[in-house]
Amino acid sequence: QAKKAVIGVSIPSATHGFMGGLNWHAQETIKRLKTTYPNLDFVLATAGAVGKQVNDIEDMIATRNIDALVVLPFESEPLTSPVKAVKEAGKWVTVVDRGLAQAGIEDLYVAGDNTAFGRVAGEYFKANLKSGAKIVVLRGIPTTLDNERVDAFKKAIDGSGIEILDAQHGNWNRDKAFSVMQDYLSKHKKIDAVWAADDDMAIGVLEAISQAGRQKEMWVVGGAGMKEIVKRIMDKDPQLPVDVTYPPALISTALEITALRFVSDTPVYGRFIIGSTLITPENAAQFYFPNSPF
Amino acid sequence: MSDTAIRPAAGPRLPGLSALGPLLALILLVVLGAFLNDNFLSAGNVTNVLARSAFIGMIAVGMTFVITSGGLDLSVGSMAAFIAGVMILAMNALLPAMGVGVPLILAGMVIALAVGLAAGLTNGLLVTRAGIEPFIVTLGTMGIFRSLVTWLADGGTISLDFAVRQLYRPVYYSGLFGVAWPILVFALVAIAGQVAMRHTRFGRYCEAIGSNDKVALYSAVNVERIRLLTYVLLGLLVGLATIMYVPRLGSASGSTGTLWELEAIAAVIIGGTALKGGYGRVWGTVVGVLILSLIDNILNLADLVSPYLNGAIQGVIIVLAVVLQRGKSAA
Amino acid sequence: MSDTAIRPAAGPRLPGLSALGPLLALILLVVLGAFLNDNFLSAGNVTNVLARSAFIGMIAVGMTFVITSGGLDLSVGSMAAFIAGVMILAMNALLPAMGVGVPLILAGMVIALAVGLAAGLTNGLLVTRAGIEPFIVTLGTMGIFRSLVTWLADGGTISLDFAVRQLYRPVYYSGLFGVAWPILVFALVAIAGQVAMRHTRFGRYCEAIGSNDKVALYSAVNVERIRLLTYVLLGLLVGLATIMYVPRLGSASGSTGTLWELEAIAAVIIGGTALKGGYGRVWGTVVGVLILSLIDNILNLADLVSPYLNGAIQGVIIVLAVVLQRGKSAA
Amino acid sequence: MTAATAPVLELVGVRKSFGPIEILHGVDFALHAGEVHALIGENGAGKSTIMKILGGFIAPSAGDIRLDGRPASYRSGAEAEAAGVVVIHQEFNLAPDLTVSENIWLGRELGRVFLDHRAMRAGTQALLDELDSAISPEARIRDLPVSDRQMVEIAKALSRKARVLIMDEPSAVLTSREVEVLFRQIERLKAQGVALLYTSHRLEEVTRLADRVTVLRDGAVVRRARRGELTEDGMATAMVGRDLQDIYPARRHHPGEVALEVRGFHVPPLVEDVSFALRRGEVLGISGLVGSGRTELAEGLVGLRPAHGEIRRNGVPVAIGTVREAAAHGMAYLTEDRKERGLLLDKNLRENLTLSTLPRFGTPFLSAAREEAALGKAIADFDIRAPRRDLRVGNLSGGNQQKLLLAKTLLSDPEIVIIDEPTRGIDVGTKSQIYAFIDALAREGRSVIVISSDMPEILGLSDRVLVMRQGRLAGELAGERITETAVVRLVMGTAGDSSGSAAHV
Ligand SMILES: Nc1ncnc2c1ncn2[C@@H]1O[C@H](COP(=O)(O)OP(=O)(O)OP(=O)(O)O)[C@@H](O)[C@H]1O
Ligand SMILES: Nc1ncnc2c1ncn2[C@@H]1O[C@H](COP(=O)(O)OP(=O)(O)OP(=O)(O)O)[C@@H](O)[C@H]1O
Ligand SMILES: [Mg+2]
Ligand SMILES: [Mg+2]
Repeated sequence: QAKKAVIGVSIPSATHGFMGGLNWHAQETIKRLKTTYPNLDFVLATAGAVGKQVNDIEDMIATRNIDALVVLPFESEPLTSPVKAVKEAGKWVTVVDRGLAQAGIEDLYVAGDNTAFGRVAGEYFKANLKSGAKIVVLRGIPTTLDNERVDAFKKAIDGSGIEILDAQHGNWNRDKAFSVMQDYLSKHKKIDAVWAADDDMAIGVLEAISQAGRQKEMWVVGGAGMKEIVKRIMDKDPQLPVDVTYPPALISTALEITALRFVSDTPVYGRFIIGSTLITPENAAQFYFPNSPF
Repeated sequence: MSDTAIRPAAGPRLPGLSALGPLLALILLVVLGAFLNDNFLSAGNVTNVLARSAFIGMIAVGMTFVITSGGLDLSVGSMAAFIAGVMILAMNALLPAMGVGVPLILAGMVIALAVGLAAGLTNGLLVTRAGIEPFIVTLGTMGIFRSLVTWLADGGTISLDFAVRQLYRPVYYSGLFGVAWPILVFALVAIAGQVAMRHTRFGRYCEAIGSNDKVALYSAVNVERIRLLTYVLLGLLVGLATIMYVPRLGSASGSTGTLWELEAIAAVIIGGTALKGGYGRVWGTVVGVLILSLIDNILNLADLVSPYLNGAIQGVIIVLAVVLQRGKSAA
Repeated sequence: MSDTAIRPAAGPRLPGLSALGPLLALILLVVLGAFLNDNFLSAGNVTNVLARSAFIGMIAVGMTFVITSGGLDLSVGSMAAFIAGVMILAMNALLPAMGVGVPLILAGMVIALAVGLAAGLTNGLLVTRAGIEPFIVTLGTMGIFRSLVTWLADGGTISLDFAVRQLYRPVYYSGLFGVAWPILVFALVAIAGQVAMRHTRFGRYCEAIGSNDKVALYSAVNVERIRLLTYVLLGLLVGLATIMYVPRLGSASGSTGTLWELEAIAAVIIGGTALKGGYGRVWGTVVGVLILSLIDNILNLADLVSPYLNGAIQGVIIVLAVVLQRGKSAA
Repeated sequence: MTAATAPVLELVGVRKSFGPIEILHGVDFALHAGEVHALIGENGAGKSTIMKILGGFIAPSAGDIRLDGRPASYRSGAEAEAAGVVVIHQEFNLAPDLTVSENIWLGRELGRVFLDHRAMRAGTQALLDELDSAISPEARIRDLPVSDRQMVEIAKALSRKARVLIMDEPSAVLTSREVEVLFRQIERLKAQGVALLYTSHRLEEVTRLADRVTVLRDGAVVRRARRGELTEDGMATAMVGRDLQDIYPARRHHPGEVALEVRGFHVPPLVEDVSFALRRGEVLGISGLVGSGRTELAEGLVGLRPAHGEIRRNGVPVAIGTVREAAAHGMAYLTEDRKERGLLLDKNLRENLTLSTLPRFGTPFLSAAREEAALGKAIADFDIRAPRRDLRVGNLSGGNQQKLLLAKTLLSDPEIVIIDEPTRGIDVGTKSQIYAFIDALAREGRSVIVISSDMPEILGLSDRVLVMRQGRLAGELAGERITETAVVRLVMGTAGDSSGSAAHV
């Protein structure tokens, strides 16, 4: 029997909805690939902080003899050198979602598109609100990717006359989003729409709105494609007209393509950008995965 | 910890003048809030702030007893998440058998309290029987509870069945005589806590144990049992807080209740309870909780230079609130 | 906090037999690791584990003095992030003037130490002069430092210029006689700390103050100054840790160093230092840090049922390590 | 010691107030080189306060401190010590987590950069040897019995090169043997020209030591005398302001049946194979040297230390594992260590008084009124003098703390009371009240065990005396056989025959 190829997978731990979904997809895919390809082995490590993720990668190299690394960097900058070291050690490197700070390190890049994520949402706002409309924004945890999304969103509504009343951090967390939205509602007499930028936050926002009884006044756009939200779009909920995808399943794509490198003769190099698309009542069914935890 | 002890002439910390310190800070914050935003004192906003404070508030009341008797509990946030997870899963599981109805809700509540009790008992037994530092015990259980809920949720979110949720919602959103339930329950817990601390044996013993556990032991106080009880009480209150929390968003995940422990402990200390034990002030804790909630609320209502600086302003206000308290006591 | 005090006969916590408790736990973990994976004891893995323990390790050594003298510092993690941020920004700013070279690196190091000193001084002065509980002071500065770095980074990441990073990298990755620099520096800090605790007035005074600050004051110990010094020392050590940390990751952001404070405090307590002060054991802290790192490492060696349960296993091991310690002492 | 020598340290018109209450009302007072000056007075008269002012620990509200005729410049205890004014405090001033040696050298450690452990240990050993003490320099203060802690305090003070040594009731917790050692040291220092200030409620010590006596009453000097001018009775009268009769009650006879029987009782590691019986209406004294295991025996009996052996209450075997079980069997113990084990120093009088009997004050809610009533009664019965009722107990004078502790222990109305050092630090006036109280307890048919290092107390109070030596019963004396010589012989282990007297009941 030939030596098994070992693929190390390093991802952030499931601290909010999107990452939870990503964790779930990673584990499901690993399970599936293991049964499909008996000569593949996987080492999965999840990290709650940057330092821990670097440690995990070091451990995979030092003790688990991995042949390839699939990594979703907790943060781009700090992971660049450690991942580069992996590459220099002759391993295959797949980077998922958040690009490294230096180009050309990875063999394969599979990512969502944060700029598109913000832009698609922004374009929807621009198209569906009149000039002078007032909106509020909930931001995520202060990070580069949050900045990218928000900048793209602002750029997309530029010149539309839409006014952003407020943009506080909701940390991609339901509870925090709930209280921030409560306070927005106390503060602003008139809000036409909310960009919650994440479906977890959207849930908290919707609760706050319904508590204030202002459901009629505004609609909400979240993001990522959580099943509950997609379902409501499918059901034509007037409060949730659309959603913007940022599929946690992109980790599965990355894992599958990486696996090809070890089970076939045709390794696949390159960049796979999984664009963010608008989920509308019309196309919602194709984004609905009732079995996923996300 | 630092304490005035180093100035022998200044006399010891006594609940005299300084008692009003945190209250003063609270009043200043209210004035500031009213000044910054007209809606600050609106019924809606006041209800929001109070209802939000209720979870941490109930937990902090329990924490006051734990800290007063010389203990500490870092696990409460994770414990809340864990209880919420188990409660929701259990309700979903019981749904086919019991159907949507009040009994199901009541069953969920009983389960929440039972799990809270068990969790508190675990912490308490490890502290008293195994004799391990509370810091270590609850650091350990913090990780354990958090992991368990993430695992139960498969990394995602555990959601209460929609129909059940609709029935359960009013427990958070409606109330009695226009006062929301969480506020009412919190008020009851706070009053009961204050009475227990000042007017019952339990409170007296907590203070005695925190002040000097050897003296308590020589005075025929069942030190181990009282200590254990403080953790159990806290567990039950976390359960109660969860009962009020679940109807709000109807879900639990690995990120539910993160950092609640820090907030609860901070509220207790801001309220004037001594971290090293021996002196507890439940109403101070309530004031501490309100101060912390108000800071958040005011930061959201005001327009700051940069939201990145929220944390800094929060930090400054916390320190100032306590300086105010010290200032009064030095006078 | 709980302590054996409640069982007078059991005798007080003494650094006698029980001293070996954490060491025993560490040895068990090493055996477990070697058993789980052949590469566990390889030079590479050992270097990795030791080098990554170095940051928390240095901070924990400083924390040992703070806790021994009856204080606490919750701000160290944020402080590290803040120092790293300022250091990187300063180095980037100096780059055009100084060019890529050793002087620039040295300037960065000096800046890191200076900022660490200033941060420690801030904490220390608030604790000693303003007389505010260390818990509150450092909870406040924790928020402040973290906000400031987020604000400096504009919500994103502050990155060191790539060319400078290349030059600076060896400070983490290479070493002397095959021993990586962080390990060397950590070892020096640990030895110096142990010596300072046991064989200098400073250490003696820390223990005396933590044990009874009034007695220390009566014995002509400058209580305020020693307390202040512990915070300053800790600040400097956080600076030093940052100097070793920046070449590893080359950047700083709002999430750098999150929860380091908890890890550092846990290491100190696992190592046998009393949380309420009065008795400190630097080598125990080192063992505590290694235990915590090893747990992570071992979890990576083995394939668990579910990665969601990592935290639970971590929690169990932490509690067990301390039970072992107590078990020995009870014997 | 002629009157001509100028005072070394002097108080002139010193007043001291805590809050609105004035404690000292214009005290003038002087210490001379080579003299022992005794300061005596009732509990709460202000002796400790004067000593703390002299030692720089608290500042007077008015008046002057003069050192060598000039205003003393020190503003803290540490500065006073640097000026040669050293205080042995009534409350211990030792860091419990540090060792004996570490405490003795605290603040003046030897060694340059690194501590010279060896020199400090040797220095400590030498000091302890000089004091005839077997304490290990490496022992932690926390682990030492109070008497040993007092010896450490004395050693610490002696190690400071003092010009003025102020001793606040140093002998209160010492046994006669150690008191002798202390007196030798005092004589030595006096010969070296040190000015000494001494307080004690044992007036025979004052008569023996003092070259001058100052009597304080309610914060004012009421009498100054030279050696020989005042008898013990005279001192007592001056202090209390009235004549004192014989302070010991008349002996009771006819003890009742056996209330407590102890057989083959062991309290590891020290106490071995102790057997005795205690009757109703009896006062049983236990004498012995420091470390002879009296406290351990008592703590073992009430479940504070793991112990084994047979205990019978009224003939019925009982198991006692905790203080609460002991209390359930009507047994109460008053600890010798009032600061660490007896009282909550941070709490007020009321909370301390009722702590061990709280269930009597209302369920579920405590009745503050009833507690206050109990406190009122305790204050009256035990003559507790506190400037304010809500005072923190740590701010009570030492003697008044002891009275409160007694009140607290007796509040549980026990049938068997074990009192470890009942009158430690209590003034003569109150002592007789406490003796009368113990007598009354016995007359009511209760049983009292008195563990005391005060020989006259043992002799004057006990119906029977047990003597312990090295953890074992060395003998028993009853009735006529209770004499000072007999007790001392047993204590020292020099009794040639212990036959008849050692027979167990
Ligand atoms: N910090 C304080 N605050 C208020 N009252 C105080 C304080 N310190 C001492 N007192 C009071 O001052 C009085 C004198 O106390 P002091 O300790 O000097 O008495 P003493 O003569 O030493 O008595 P004893 O013989 O019992 O030791 C007491 O009534 C005591 O309660
Ligand atoms: N052989 C020994 N082994 C262990 N501990 C001992 C021994 N001898 C003395 N000790 C210590 O001395 C103390 C015993 O003294 P204890 O307090 O019981 O004596 P005591 O007769 O009551 O003296 P005191 O006059 O101080 O009250 C114990 O606390 C114990 O720690
Ligand atoms: Mg006194
Ligand atoms: Mg004794």
